[in-house]
Amino acid sequence: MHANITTETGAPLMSARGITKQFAGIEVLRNVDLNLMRGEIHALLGENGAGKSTFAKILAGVYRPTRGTLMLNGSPVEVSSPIAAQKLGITLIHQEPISFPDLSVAENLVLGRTDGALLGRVPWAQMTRDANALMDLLGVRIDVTKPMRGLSIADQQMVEIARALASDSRLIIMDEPTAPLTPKEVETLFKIARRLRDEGRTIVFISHRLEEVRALCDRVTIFRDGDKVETVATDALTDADIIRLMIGRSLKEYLHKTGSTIGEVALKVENLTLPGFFADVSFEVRKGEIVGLGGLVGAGRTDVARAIFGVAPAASGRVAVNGKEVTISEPSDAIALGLAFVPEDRATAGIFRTLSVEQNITAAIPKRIAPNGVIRRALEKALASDSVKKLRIRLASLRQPIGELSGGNQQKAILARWLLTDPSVLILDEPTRGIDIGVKAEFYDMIGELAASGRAILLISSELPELLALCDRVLVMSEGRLTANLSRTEATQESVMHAAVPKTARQTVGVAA
Amino acid sequence: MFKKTLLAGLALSVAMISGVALAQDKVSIVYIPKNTGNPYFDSLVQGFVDACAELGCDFTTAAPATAEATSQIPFITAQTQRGVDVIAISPNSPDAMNQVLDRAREKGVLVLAVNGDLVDNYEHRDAAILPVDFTKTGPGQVELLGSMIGYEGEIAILSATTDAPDQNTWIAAMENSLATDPKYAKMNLVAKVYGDDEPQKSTTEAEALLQTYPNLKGIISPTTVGVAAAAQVIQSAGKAETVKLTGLGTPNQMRPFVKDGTVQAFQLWSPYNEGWLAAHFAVGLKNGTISNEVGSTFEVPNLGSITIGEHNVMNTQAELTTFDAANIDEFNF
Amino acid sequence: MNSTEATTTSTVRDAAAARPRWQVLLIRPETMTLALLIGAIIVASNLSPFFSDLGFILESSTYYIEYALVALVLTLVIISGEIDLSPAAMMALSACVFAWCYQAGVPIELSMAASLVAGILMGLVNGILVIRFQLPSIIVTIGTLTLYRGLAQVLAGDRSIGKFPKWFNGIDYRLVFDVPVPVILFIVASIVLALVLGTTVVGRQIYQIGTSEVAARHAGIRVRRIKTGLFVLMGIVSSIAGLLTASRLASVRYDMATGGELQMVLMVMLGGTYIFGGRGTILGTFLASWLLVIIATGMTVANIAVTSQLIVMGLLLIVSIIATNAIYARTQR
Amino acid sequence: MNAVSNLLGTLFQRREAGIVVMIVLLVAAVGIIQPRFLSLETLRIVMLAIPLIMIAAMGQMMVLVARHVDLSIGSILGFSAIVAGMMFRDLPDWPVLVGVLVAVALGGALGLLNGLLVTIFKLPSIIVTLGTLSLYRGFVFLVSNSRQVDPQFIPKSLIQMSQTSPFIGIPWIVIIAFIVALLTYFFLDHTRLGRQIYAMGSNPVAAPLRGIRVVPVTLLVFTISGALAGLTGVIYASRFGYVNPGITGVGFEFTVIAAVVIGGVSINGGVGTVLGTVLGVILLGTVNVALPILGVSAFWQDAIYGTVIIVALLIDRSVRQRGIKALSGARSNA
Repeated sequence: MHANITTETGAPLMSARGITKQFAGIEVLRNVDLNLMRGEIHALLGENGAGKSTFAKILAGVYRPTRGTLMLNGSPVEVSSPIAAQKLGITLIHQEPISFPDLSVAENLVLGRTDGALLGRVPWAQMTRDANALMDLLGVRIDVTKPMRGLSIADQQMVEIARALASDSRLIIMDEPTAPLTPKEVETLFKIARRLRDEGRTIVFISHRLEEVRALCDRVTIFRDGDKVETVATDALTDADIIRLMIGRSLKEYLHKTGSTIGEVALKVENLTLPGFFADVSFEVRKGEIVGLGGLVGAGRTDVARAIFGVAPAASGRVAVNGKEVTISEPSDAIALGLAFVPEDRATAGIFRTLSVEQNITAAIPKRIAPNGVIRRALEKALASDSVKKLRIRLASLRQPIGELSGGNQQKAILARWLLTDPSVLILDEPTRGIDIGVKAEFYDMIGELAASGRAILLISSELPELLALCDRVLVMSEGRLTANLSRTEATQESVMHAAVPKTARQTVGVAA
Repeated sequence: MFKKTLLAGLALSVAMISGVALAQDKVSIVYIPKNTGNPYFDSLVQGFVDACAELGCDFTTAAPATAEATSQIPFITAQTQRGVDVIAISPNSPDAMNQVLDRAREKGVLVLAVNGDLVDNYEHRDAAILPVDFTKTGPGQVELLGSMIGYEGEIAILSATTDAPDQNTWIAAMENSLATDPKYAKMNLVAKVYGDDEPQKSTTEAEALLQTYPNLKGIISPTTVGVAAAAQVIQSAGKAETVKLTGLGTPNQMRPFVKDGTVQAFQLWSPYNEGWLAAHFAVGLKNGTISNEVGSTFEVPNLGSITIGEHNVMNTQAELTTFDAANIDEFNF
Repeated sequence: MNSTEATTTSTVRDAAAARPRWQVLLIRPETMTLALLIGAIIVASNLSPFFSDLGFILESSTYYIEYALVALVLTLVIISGEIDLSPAAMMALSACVFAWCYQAGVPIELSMAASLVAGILMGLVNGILVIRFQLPSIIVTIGTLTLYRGLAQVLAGDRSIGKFPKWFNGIDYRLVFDVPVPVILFIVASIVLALVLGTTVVGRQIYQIGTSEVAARHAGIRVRRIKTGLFVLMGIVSSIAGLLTASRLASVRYDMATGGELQMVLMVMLGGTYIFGGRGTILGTFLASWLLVIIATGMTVANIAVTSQLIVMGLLLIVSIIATNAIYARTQR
Repeated sequence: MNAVSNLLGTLFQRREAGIVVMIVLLVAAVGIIQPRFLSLETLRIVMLAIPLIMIAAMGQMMVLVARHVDLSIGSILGFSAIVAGMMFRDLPDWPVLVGVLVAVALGGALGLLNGLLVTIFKLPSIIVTLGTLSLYRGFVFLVSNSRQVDPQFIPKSLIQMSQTSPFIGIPWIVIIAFIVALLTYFFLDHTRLGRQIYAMGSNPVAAPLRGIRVVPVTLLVFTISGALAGLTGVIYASRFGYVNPGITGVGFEFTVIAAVVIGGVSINGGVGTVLGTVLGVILLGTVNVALPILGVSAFWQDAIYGTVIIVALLIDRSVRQRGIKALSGARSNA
């Protein structure tokens, strides 16, 4: 551990003073003061939507703060655009690698560099040499003349990191860089990060994984709900402290599981395989049971759910619903069988943004609202307003476009849509992502009630506490395969993580964690 | 903003109206050419304009943007609605306008086909004004080319579209002359190709002719676009000495090629006289001085005596005019 | 960028207030179209004294109503988030199939059926390329528009095929309560499609697909089936429009309805259908069709040169998308 | 063995190689049926058939790479040609070069207008240019008063550009076309700005984050496309010797788009090479020349164009799919 900076001594590289950010009149960041010191690795922690990514984007010039100032080396600066940030020596490595898939790796590394005239010549040979040197430095074997399109997400992430290295920045912000990486790659990344720190550069590190933060970061700043809660040395806090600071109360307070009786097998999956995505996945979910599905991003969890629901059907394997073997080639088949699926990406796969809340709620029950093909408005309205009451969806009018609602209420409407189909099996993919803390608790209650009413629930979540608190059983996927089936008592942070990290590199976990 | 722009646009259009009300006492004539921007018809229109200035009739012209079969239909309806007395039209199709022309005639409009006829649909127009007796065009062209190549060698035809009625009449006559007249016994027609009256296609077809028939001595292109394209091809291939070209073209289009010797001579008639004759015929018919009977004759200034032939067809001239280096500068159309 | 949007909305504490009802009703693209229609009628009546004659307008409308009929279905296609630029070519090819069959001795009823089958097949080809092979519809249909038009040319050459039985010809001159049959057909189709789109589940699902195809699939809507169905429906309606045109002209040529796609897209855009899908109404397209009829007829009868017509059409298309975009951007928030 | 098959593999993955193979096969097939086809004269005809398409294709390619499309180039061509022709007619004492420059500048201006509509109002370029296709053609009729510029007014020096040759029989306009292609190649492949066009088309969302000024670059691309269409207009006057408002450039956009798409330029942006486009143009030009020599009716031309566009789309898609497969494969191996 090179914990060389635990207190703010000397002048900070970058200070934020009273940074506030509003989107369409809503504050997503409130009055944030923060100092980033030279030669430190500074973690930003917080739940989804807590404001850490927004803050990072303000530092990097992607957003401009509504109020507040940024000071670089003690003097106020305007970071008006990503280019301006680059000129000031600030680089942001985005959560999802932002690359140009049709251009070569080498080009992706230098593109957007501000030196040189627009009509100046592109030094192809020099560029390739430099790119190879960088790849060697990172210890990754990537053909830099090939287009980005063919690279894995992890490799793309490494190219992003290489770009930050190449740009010679003073402040490097990494927004969840490790999500798609193998432990071995994480280790390489950490080595490089430490070296950069030792050169006196500042690194801002955003991650959900506490163990990574502990292994790498000197100080942490915790965000909650748009506020900066605290900035302290990493060693000064226990995991429980951090979680408490992130969510505002301890886990136990808001995660509660009502007991339900577990019945017959509702969903049975055998040897499900989709080459390139997942292989040989078998499990079952019983009535009244909440089965969690954990693993790293890209482990294939969402792909399995999409395959079961018929969005992207599997190439081979069997699915049985309520004891009967079925073929599901389209979501409509799945719905007819009593399946429901709340997708991870609510904005694109869940809501019809510009259509009314009412239409959104009744989208999956055409036969009920229109028995002979013609929609019965009164019936539709009654069904929708009933759901709104039941799920306590906050809105101004049923005819309001759903896009005007908050994320939590949008998600409730989606859940309402599926409850109207009276499903026997519910697949929830990251149902609480990007949702207010308060509403989250409501969701946990609802999921519990749904199970208690005899429905089988498959819950995909990246938030370990959520899985551990809610589920009767936790399945874990890694690299497209099911690696664990843990009972409630067996499931712990450690056991789930152990099963989630790729086998090929398991021995290195100790170093990373 | 939307509304404003549109109203401005419409206001702009108001400024462009060419004539609001038509005087009742004068004969009003409208001429609908095949399409706008076709120089051939500019000269024809001029004939109408000059004749009407002299005869005291009202004249307007309106043309569609493209020479597509149906594009003239809305114009016929609109002109009928405007209450014109005479619609003179150079039809884009021999049959697509039958019904709308019938309707115009029911309303008392005199319908004249000018420069091209409604072949096999004669009953849908009152009379046709054609430049020459089309049966003479084919033999005339063969004779002209024959005289250039010494009545010997391979020749080819570059026409407009495969279905162009006038061109097909001429080509049939050409083939007939070549087959029957012993004078042309040594002239051998090796190919008939079609450039669709498009410069690009006509050019490629002409190039292919030179390429495929290395012994080619002459080309006849009885269409203005084709003959100009073929002239351009021969000029750029530098084959003016070996391959002779003739056909039907306008002097303005062919002038440079005649001047530089690429083309010795080509033929056409006077489109101006077609307009001139059409206007005189229409006014005379409306005034009752001319009767639209087959076989009847009447006098037209500058053209002399005109006889109404079979299918109520009349011609402006007996023979084609031949243009060469000596006389081409006397013409401007 | 979606992830940032999600974060933005996630922290919205309370739902924003809904927009007042009157504002929602008034600020609609269809309102603009109606205003323009009224404006156009006033301007056209002032432009030419011959314009304000309902019989004449109805007769003239038959020249555009075939496009308008197709534009109704195109509205559904565009609402569903796709586009089809090939209907004019489908009209031509299906009509050529009809005429070719008839000329080959097939009974006319069977020839008409063959034309419908051709329409279905062409629509299916478009649908398969777009849905099965996931190619962008705009470029696919540019390809098939060239292909279908080309096949029509191969089939019919550049001849015009006609001589259909008397009962088949002139559907535009058959009147029901003084209204030409094609216009009746258009009005009936408008009502039916408006009801389908506005009150049925399929109509609802077309909007949902256009708003978010991914979400629609997740909600169990049979996206592929509906979209393929819409493309096939385009083929069918194009074939019907082609037959109507054949009846009106009493003849068929390969270049029938050339450039019609621009007019159809213009009708849909002018009616306020959102080019990116998810919004639009049949009422809008209905009003816009009449707007176009009024503008085109008004300009033709006022003898305004085609030049200005091209400019007005081009401007209208651009201005209407800008206006529609602006209106939807306002209500989007 | 392995090295050879690898080499073959990469060769076949290159789109350009495929087009070369197609050209060779086509020439061989036509040559067998009609041996006269294999002659220097054919080469000259093919050469004359391509400059018009090639110059405009360079502009269209740039637009497609930037993930847009320009359907109005035929009308821009017509407008530039008619204005240049009218200058030649009405101002015969002015140098020819002035007319050429005016044509290029006007084309650029109309292209810029397309770009402004696309960027300011954030409209899809395909609809905007469908509108300006009609609008600009209206301008052509308007400025020319619907009158053709006759051959006698086209300067001899301009006509000779397509007839005389500076060396080994290659006409000037062919040389001009290849110079334009070469310049485009240097611009797109060897300048930072050129690479930014590829980047913008490859990922429009990421482009501004990487400091690419999307609006000016888009405007530039449309302006270049318009200017090249303008230059094509002058070449048209040179090649055909006259300018007609109703004919010049009508339907030209489909030919150009077909050539560019055959050349492997993706309509999804970001992909395409100048070499591929040049080969696509040559292939299309060869087909055009081969059809009449084979005696195939010109009626087939449009049907063949349409088929070729669709086949090119399908090939493009299968190449793309292979890329996705490679990606997912790499992911499970990681």
